[in-house]
Amino acid sequence: MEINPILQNVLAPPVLFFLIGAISVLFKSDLEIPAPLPKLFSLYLLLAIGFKGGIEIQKSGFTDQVLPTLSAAILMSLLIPLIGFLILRFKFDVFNSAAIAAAYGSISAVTFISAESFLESQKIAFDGFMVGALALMESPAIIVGLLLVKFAAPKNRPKSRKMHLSAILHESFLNGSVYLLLSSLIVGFLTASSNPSGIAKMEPFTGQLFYGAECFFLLDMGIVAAQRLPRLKNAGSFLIGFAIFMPLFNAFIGVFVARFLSLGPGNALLFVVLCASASYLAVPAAMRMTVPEAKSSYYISTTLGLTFPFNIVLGIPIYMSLVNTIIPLSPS
Amino acid sequence: MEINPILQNVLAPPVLFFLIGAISVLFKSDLEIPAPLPKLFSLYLLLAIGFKGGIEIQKSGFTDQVLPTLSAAILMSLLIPLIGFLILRFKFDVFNSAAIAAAYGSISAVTFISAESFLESQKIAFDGFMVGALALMESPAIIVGLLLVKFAAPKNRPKSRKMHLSAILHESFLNGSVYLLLSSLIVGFLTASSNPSGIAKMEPFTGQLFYGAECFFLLDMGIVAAQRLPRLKNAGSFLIGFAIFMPLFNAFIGVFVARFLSLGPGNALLFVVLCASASYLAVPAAMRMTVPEAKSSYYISTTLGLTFPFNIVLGIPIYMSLVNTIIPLSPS
Amino acid sequence: MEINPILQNVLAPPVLFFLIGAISVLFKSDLEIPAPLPKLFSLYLLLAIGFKGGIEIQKSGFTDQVLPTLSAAILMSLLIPLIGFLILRFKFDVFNSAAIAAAYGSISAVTFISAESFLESQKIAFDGFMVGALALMESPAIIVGLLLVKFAAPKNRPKSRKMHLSAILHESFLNGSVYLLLSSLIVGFLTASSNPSGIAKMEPFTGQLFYGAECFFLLDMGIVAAQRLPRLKNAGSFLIGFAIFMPLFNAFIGVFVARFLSLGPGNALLFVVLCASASYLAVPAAMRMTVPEAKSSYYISTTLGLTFPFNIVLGIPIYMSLVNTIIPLSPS
Amino acid sequence: MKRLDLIFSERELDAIIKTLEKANVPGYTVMKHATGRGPERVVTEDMEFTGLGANAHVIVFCEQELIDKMRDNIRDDLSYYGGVAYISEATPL
Amino acid sequence: MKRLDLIFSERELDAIIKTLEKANVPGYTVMKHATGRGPERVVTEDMEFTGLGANAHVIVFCEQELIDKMRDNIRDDLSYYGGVAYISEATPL
Amino acid sequence: MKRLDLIFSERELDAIIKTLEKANVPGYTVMKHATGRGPERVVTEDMEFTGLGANAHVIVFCEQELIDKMRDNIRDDLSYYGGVAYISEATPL
Ligand SMILES: Nc1ncnc2c1ncn2[C@@H]1O[C@H](COP(=O)(O)O)[C@@H](O)[C@H]1O
Ligand SMILES: Nc1ncnc2c1ncn2[C@@H]1O[C@H](COP(=O)(O)O)[C@@H](O)[C@H]1O
Ligand SMILES: Nc1ncnc2c1ncn2[C@@H]1O[C@H](COP(=O)(O)O)[C@@H](O)[C@H]1O
Ligand code: NA
Ligand code: NA
Ligand code: NA
Repeated sequence: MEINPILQNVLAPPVLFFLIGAISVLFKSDLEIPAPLPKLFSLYLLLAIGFKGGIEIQKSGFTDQVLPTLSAAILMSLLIPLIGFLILRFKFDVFNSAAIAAAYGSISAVTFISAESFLESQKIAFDGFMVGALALMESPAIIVGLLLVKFAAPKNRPKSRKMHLSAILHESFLNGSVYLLLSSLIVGFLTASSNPSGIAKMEPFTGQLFYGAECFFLLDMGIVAAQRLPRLKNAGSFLIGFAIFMPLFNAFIGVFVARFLSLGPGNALLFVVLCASASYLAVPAAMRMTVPEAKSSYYISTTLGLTFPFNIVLGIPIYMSLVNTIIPLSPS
Repeated sequence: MEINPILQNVLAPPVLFFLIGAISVLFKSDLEIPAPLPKLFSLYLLLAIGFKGGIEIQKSGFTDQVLPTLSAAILMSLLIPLIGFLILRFKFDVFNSAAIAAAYGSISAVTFISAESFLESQKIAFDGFMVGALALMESPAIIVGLLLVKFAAPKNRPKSRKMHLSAILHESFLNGSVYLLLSSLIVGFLTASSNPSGIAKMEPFTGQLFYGAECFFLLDMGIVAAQRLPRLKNAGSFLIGFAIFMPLFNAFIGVFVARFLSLGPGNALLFVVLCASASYLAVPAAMRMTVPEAKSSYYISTTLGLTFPFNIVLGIPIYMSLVNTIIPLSPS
Repeated sequence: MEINPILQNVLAPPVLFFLIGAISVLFKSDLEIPAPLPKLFSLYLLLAIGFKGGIEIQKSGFTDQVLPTLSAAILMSLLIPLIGFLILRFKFDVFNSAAIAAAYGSISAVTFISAESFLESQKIAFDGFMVGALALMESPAIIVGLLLVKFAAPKNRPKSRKMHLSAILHESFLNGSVYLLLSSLIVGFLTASSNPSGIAKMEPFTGQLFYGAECFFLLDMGIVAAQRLPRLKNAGSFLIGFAIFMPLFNAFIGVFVARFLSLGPGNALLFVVLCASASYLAVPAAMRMTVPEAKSSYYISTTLGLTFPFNIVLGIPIYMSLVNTIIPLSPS
Repeated sequence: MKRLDLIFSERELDAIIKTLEKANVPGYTVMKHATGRGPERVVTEDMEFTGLGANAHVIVFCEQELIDKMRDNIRDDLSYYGGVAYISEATPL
Repeated sequence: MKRLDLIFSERELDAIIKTLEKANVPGYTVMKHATGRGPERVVTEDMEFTGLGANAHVIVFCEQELIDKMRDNIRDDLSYYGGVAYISEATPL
Repeated sequence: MKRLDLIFSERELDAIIKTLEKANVPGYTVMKHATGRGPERVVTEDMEFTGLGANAHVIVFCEQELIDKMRDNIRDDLSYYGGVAYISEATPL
């Protein structure tokens, strides 16, 4: 693994702004992005990712690679929480294990777009349909997490919250961020199919503005992540280790699946990043409502305070070199 | 009336995002655009509409058509509330009748820009001075509404609020959204007259960004409209009928006025849409302050929960076919 | 001094929107840009100014003019508060004098970008490294102000706040707006050095959007300034005179320094504007925390209610003609 | 010492503050963006962009005499547009 | 007259309001975006964008009987997700 | 049970929360973006973008002993920058 790609990754504006945010907390600057401004950028990014992804999927059509890749993505988001759960059960109760595991089975959209920016800066091609994989990996992990709670939880759970399948599906697909991503994807698809002039008119908003808005949001994420980090001390070294080891482990499985699927290096990196990233939006929101027994500080501080920064700063170039090592340069 | 234009209208991103917002309420998703973010988009749209309109008016100059069209627009915004008032008095007291009637005499800027988007997608030309008509139709309807209250209200109104002409004019022209639209129009006009390079520098903000911001705002409008809809049940079927019938009736008068003015099909549609649309910004805000006896849920739920979605989704293509039927294809 | 440049300055969109905001308060319109939206634009402008400035500095490199100009800028921001302090002590106690003087030693980024817009409209060239001067003039004035308090304040100041050097440096460099400007400048510099493709991707956000966002922010500044103005009545005529006289005086010193540095007319105007402008962001925030004995209404109402509008509307063209008079047309 | 809680439409804020200032209250705190429902009207936050606005919640810690002085004016302010005003006991820390 | 203060996760707001409406309270006020710490959980505003949301603070001025009527339902609403409820005295102005 | 209301500049929030945590309060609620006027200073929301910030309103429900324990520290925190602190009675629902 060379040092160069890591440095190059760190020197991109989004990562630099993330670091600036984190450093401001370290130095006790009073820099603050007051609520609900971060929510504005978070909603914007989901809308733009979905919309552009929908267009790309419509454009590329359902090629040979699409279906196997999307199926594999769903499979990974079902499998990862199960593995995570088994590991976490060594130290945590059912509730916390299920909630944390679900977060790692799901994805982080901002990690995904950071990987896309990385690929662009490296001039490595990737396909638009990978956004479909992103969209499809959010819900299954939530479902697995909630099913784990339903079946593994102690029988004396308060009646009021005995989860019905309908409630599980509701939390999995109608959670605000999942819903916005999925429905924007559909809007993008429909626009590309029936109203191509709409694409050009949306482009300045969803396209040109995207990189800058990403930087602004990452500035805030840096602040939030650095504020979260100290809380990990209470979580113990097992969880801290998990927050670094689990992404690497998932990336490792992911890269072999990508090889099996014969993905090109760009798509392979995105696939690996989806496996390695953990959710701090949809899953925590869903878990907080449905599994209040789990400590939110566990599943948020790990994903946001450790796994997210690790992926953004070091993970992506590491996974890239992993991809380059494991996957033989395919002619695609 | 063909089905095609309706479908084509529905499949444009702004309308799709409106529907997504509405569906999220239906499905009880927790998607939310927290205050004051919708206000940001609302202020932005008014500023951009006004600014671009001012430029267009300066560019097109005061042609033969401008003065008659603007005069007719003002006339319609004086006439419609009077007709509405007479109809509403069958069921409502003076206060509610005047407030609701004023809303229907005034206009909805977002309905107007949806109509512009529709025309662009249909490649039908229209003139920039129509924004002048938009700007001029806001205040007269408020004035008529308040005068109706002043003269028709029972004599025992509390002294403190016996309205003076100055208060009526203040509410009509200095209401935040009226003021921002009018003054941005003046800024656009002055910029185009004396500082044309300023136009190019504003273009990315007021021009390129517009369509995307419109989509984002309509996403929120979809949420709000769908949250409002159930409250209409209490309003009774008379008011529900009024919320659909009145726009159609106003459109019908409007199309004949447009024919009389010999407007081309693009301008005619915009004129008809101004007549058919109802205000949910300026008028409700003014009425709430000056006619507290009127139930805000009446005049907001009808305009926002029913008339606005109707116009956005079905109304505009219906009015277009009305225009095409009634107005003989003029050579302009 | 001709009247034309003043009128031309006033007829630019940013100044017009500032006036619209101010007039809305005069006419008691209820136009409002609710918190935290102004903060969004304020953060955005600092980030974009810093980022673009960093790029420019990297591009232009450290030419002969850079070091002398930046040194002179720092010197001015040390000198001006000392002069201001001596003047203010005729009427005010140590605390208020130091706080107000610090504000006038520091700068206003929005006044600076208004001067840039003015130069662009007049097609007068200026250098990107002047943003470096902007960034470097914020902190020294705060330091001087706090040192003045430390050494000139009565000995019986409550112990808890006896200022240590570390606290002074913290307030001077880690204040939210100073920190964001400085660190964005570094991000811009690093991006330009090592990742030039990142510049193009940021351009729509930090470049194209800038002018419109400036207008929007100035609309709010107009509202705020006009709301502040009446409070100056309590401040007395001495302070009102100071708020107009001090910028002119500082501009006068500044223009001779600029002549001494052989700056071209564009850079000279920016240098003069930095000297003449007063801070309403970083300095007030720092003073409020460290010198609570000073009345915030004094140092905010003067800078924001009087000096800022004066500079934006009249000052910039006045300073331009001052530059043209004092500085012989250099061949640069 | 008393605590006075006033909740009313944000657009009445200027009038209420004028009343408070005229009575020379030692201070007051304003929290905007409150929403709620009263016996007659509904204000929902999701409508704030319309300019209908939300409610303001004003807290005043002051002596009973001041409250007596302001009572009629505040009632006047609130009687037309609605809003509520309640008094409770409070002790300075 | 009593004053009832309820503080709980924003996402429980609909449930609480339903409880209040069923009891026919004369009105209520909602302030969102509150943050805080309870005996078990932490909510910080800087996390609001995650959809975890913050707390809502609901104030109800009403008679004691109404509070007695709602007590069980509110306790139920709060028992599972956490949140606090306190009653104090209040006199209408 | 008591209810403690603290209103002070947002920038003092960290110090106050530290004081509360040290005293082991069972919980607290923070509402930011409050504005107001005290005997000496003015904070207006329209200035929030300047970083001058607004006030925070902190509510703590706890026992009288805890309040006694914190009294000096809180008074210290508030004495320099201003702010108010009031206690009232509260009963858990
Ligand atoms: N009983 C109550 N308890 C708490 N807040 C109330 C109550 N009644 C009214 N309010 C608040 O006062 C506002 C105005 O009420 P109204 O006077 O009915 O227009 C409402 O929107 C609520 O926020
Ligand atoms: N003793 C308390 N005083 C004030 N607010 C509290 C207290 N305990 C809890 N809260 C608030 O209630 C919310 C929910 O607390 P919990 O029930 O621990 O989840 C917290 O986030 C606080 O905002
Ligand atoms: N008597 C009071 N009643 C309510 N709030 C107050 C009162 N006095 C001060 N405040 C609040 O406390 C803040 C700080 O006041 P001060 O200590 O004067 O700086 C003010 O901005 C108000 O929000
Ligand atoms: Na994952
Ligand atoms: Na109309
Ligand atoms: Na200066």
